[in-house]
Amino acid sequence: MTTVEKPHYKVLGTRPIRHDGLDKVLGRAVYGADIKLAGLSIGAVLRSPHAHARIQSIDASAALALPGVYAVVTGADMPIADDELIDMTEEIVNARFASMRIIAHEKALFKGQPVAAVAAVDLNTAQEACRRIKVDYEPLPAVFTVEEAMAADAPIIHEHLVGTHVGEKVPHTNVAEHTQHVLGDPDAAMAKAEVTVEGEFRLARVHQGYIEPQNATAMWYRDGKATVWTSTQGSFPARNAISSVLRMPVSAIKVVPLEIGGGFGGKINIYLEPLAVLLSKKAGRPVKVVMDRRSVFEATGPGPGGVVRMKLGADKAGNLVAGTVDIRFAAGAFPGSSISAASTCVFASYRFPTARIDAYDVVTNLTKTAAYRAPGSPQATFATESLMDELAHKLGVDPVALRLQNASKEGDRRPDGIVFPRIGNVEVLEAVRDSDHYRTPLDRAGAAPGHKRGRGVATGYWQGVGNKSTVTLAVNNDGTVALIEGNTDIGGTRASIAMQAAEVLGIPALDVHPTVVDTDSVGYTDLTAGSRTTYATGAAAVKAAEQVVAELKRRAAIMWEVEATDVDFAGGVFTNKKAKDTKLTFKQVCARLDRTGGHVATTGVVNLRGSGGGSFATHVVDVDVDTETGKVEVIRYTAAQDAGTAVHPSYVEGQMAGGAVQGIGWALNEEYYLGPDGSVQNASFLDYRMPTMLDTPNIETLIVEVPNTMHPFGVRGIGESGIVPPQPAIANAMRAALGIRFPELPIKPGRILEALDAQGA
Amino acid sequence: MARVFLPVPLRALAGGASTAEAPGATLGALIATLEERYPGMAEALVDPADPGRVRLGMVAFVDSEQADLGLLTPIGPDAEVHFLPHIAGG
Amino acid sequence: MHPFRYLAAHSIDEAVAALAQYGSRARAIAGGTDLLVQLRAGRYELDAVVDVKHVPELTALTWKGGALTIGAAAPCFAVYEDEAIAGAFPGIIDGASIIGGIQVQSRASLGGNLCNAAPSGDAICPLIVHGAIAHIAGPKGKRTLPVGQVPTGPGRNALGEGEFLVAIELPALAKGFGAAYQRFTPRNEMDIAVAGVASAVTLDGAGHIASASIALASVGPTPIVAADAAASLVGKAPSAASFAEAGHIAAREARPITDMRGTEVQRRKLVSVLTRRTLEQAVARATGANA
Amino acid sequence: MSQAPVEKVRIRCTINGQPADFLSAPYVSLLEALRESAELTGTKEGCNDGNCGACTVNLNGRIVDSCLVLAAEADGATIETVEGIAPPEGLHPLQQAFLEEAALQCGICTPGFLVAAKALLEREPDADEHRIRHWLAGNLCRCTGYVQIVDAVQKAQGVLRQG
Repeated sequence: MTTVEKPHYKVLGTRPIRHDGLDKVLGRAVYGADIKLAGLSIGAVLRSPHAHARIQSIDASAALALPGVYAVVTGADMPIADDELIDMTEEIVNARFASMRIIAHEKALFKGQPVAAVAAVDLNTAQEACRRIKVDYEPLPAVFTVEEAMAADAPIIHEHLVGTHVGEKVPHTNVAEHTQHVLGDPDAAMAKAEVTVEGEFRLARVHQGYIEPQNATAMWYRDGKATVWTSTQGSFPARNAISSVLRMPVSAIKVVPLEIGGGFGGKINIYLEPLAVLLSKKAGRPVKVVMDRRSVFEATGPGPGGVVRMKLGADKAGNLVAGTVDIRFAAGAFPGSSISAASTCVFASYRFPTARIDAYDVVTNLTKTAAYRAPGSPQATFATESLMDELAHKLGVDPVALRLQNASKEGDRRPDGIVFPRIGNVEVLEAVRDSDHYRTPLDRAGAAPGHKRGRGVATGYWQGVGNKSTVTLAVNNDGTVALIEGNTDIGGTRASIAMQAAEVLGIPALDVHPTVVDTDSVGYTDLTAGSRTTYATGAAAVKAAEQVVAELKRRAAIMWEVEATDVDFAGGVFTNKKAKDTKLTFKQVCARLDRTGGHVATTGVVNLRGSGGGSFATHVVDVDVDTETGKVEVIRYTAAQDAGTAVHPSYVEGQMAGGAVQGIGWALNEEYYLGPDGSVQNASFLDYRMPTMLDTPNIETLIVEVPNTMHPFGVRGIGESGIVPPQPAIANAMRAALGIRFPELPIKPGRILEALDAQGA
Repeated sequence: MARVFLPVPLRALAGGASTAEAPGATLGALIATLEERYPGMAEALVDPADPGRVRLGMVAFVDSEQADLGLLTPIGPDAEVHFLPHIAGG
Repeated sequence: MHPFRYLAAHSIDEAVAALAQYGSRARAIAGGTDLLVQLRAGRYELDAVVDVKHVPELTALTWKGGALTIGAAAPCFAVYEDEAIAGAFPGIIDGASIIGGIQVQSRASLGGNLCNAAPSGDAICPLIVHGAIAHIAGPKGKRTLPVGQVPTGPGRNALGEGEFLVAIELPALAKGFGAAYQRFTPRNEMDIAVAGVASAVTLDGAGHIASASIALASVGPTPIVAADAAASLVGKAPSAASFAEAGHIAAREARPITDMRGTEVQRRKLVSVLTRRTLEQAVARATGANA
Repeated sequence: MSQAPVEKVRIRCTINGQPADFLSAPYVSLLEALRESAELTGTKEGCNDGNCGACTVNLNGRIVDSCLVLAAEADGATIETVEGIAPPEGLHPLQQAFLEEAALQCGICTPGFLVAAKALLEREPDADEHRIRHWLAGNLCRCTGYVQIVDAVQKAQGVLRQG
């Protein structure tokens, strides 16, 4: 662990057992699909078989006639919402498009789009009822790629969509948005550059691949209120979205977040929740809907694919002088791919004196994309890091040295204008440079006959966000503390948040008891996403804990008959400044709460104005390629990342390794393989080919700690950066092994064989 | 005076300038100054139907931190102000 | 899913009777690892499934001299964990041990893999090059068929209405016989062959190839017997050159398509490489070398 | 559906050492029956087609994907699910090691991994890392990158060896 001078912590940096662990290893934790309610009925969804079709009519009479069917809903039950922007805090969602995505109205816009939903006595009856619904479609021409959608004669997906193209309003287009950032005069600088590298990079859409399918259970009450149980990354943003599309006040909706089986950005948006509410309203009983795996692939929000064209210019000494990039993402059926985050991250790792970033958000007849771990950054950074590698080859310099030479640091201006606060980019690169892995030469000669080996390096960035969180602490008279929070725990955040409160209170981590509660039971809390939970909700916990300390100082003062200002507190011990050897432990003060004024409960509310600079990650990978089959084995892998202050190092390492393995899958095999009709041909875990345990190496992790100036303990959000470097690092390793640049993801075996053929020819 | 970094779509309103120096103790006052100088700027930055903050889908940064008080966000004398598109997160 | 009944048969006669009752609306279920997935996906409807795992012949592993009869519903693990089978028929184990993961291997059977008739079925090509015989029972009695004739198209087999596979008979091995199966998958487990090749050779006393058999998986609508490739080896001494030549011929005999799992070009290349590699392994096994 | 409605069948089996007796439609999977009829929701559905291992249970001594087994087939069977792994007091060493090694993040795959890993360590107490990775390749985890899961299985292996 690389540490930049850091205070001594008692709890932070230790590895306690997570508070929710016991339930999870005993099979007792209640995930979305596990909820049981009296009189529960089961829902199923009828989905469009067409990628683009006008819906002429829907006849559900045969479905309703089936015994055991309670209700059918169609688009008619959920009118298209008004053009209202829903603040999902990290993401802005247009309610009109959200309502169209949740159920088709006059047109089906992607294969798998819900057309009707049924509630019935059991799943099989609900599915049978779906089959009996007659829908009359008029198929329409469809577009699936950026090129098809931007062609002059392309069919227009949304007749009423007005695109915003660098400020201009443009009707009759599939380009929902074209944004641009310009720093300095990149054209002039590029013309003067002594060395340039450029390329066109192509990316397939990819899925988050969470193991738990989307689900929603709803109960409609006759007073116009509804409760929704779901596994979501944000119960409050989900409530906002349900409220907008169903035109219900937020206060009429209670979202109860259940345990969530993975998300990676894919469980921010709502899919089934409004359908479950409407079904419950019609059926007069609670309804549970669980998505099947095929629908998860076809109809939830994968990460966008697209095309990235980039050119980098440098002087002979290797200093970058200009960068230009054109990013085009296929958003799917509604606007809103992650082009803005891609624009933020694409050049963030380096000091660019001049730059231009163009980004296009293009609608296509596929399911609408969504956030996927550092959304947009991996796609855009694949180009940057591939070209940095080419630049290193051209200049004949070490790829880490070239990155260090150009690395962005505190005070540097990103191409979007923002100035970096203290960041750990340099320290992370240095950690890799000095790592055992990087210092140990690759054993090329050890490759089997017909195999070739190579090593690659890449850096990635994710900015993260701050935003709103609330934590309530209730002090028990046995010296433990209940912690109430609103962030679903997707990977150990009950522990990482509780640990920060424990650090302030000077008590063991396990003496803080965290509970995740529903939207009626805690103040507004933003998503478990954006690398914000440990950072922002942790900051709220710190704030609440500081209030507890202040109040307990007052209580100790009462016990000592001194002023509160006469009481010191450190490491869980109160000291009477007037009598230095007079001390009380946290437990002792808590034991006397009822005799010093009663119980103590506090609430910490934060709205953080940023992430504090975000987190950088650099990965090194060694690959072994069987040149006869195109099979790639990752034989050694090291991931370094800035965690600011690692709260629970095991979960930091887990995020790093998890991101690396997701990235390895993305690099080598994962993709949406589309049929000519826009169907996802590999919509199963069998053919989507996520890495198994046997496909991945041990991931060596190097935690770097450059404290975040915006957090009381210096914590940075670390959930996302780790998925950015793997794809270019592997492409760079392939370049080193084979002498071939792979500009398209995934670098799958067939593609490798073709490239080797072309090289031999 | 605060230094305002104009996003590319708004530069046309400012005769192509990428930055502008403008006084204003709050973000709202600053935008009002910009409007006087470059008519159209206010409507580009603030939705008249949703006053009090910059348009949804856009974020104002003051000294590289998000403005959390909307148009009432204080602006220091040497502040840097940016208007950027909203980040979609994971 | 269309509701269906579950009937457990305890003898061949019971199974025949149960299947006859529902005609084309019933199927035998062994491990169910393909059948249940296909029913859920709505590929076809059934009114009944007949569980044949309780029929003694269907799970028995029976030796007769050097010949081995494997009950059609015997799960993969029972085959590959049997030391006698592993010692005698390593080429069969090559296929049986890579179908799905451990969980699937607890249920899936060689017989089921054969009847499912996926072009990619990992058990099928090894059975073909071993000259295995399918034993079938049905309303008209029992019959046999060379295993290579069981798959008739993707997901289609030669079983008639009311028929089911009872067992697969592996003939006794000739002296000097060796066989191997290898497939290519992007992942190391839990994957479907992009291409697979089973090769078998019989060496004569002089170490020359007296006979050979090569079968190709995932490169046509059914497993393909690469007869020309096999013929090219006969009478030759095993050599890198003869194996490479056989590989090139096999690649020409393949009839691959491009789909989500791989491309036509890639598959032909893989057939060539895997033919060579499996021949090397088969010869090593034939000569008792450690492979 | 030209025929009479398909009736439920009675299933008597042993689940986690306790006798169980319930009715189930014959086309329902063991996974669905465990979750809906036996009220054991620790076993998870990830894909319902045998490709993720989240629904792994031990059926008559072998691990299976319970989504690929009919409930009707379990009549007379002995079944162990994640709820049956722990001894009456405390935790199984694998459960303890998963907690200590942070081998779970979201936790949805954890029940399947625990059931599968327990079966391995009972059969092959000395399984090496490659064998562990091979045995558990039928269980997908999307969060951890698997490193800490391997660490946890090896840690539990050490504890079990010491008896």
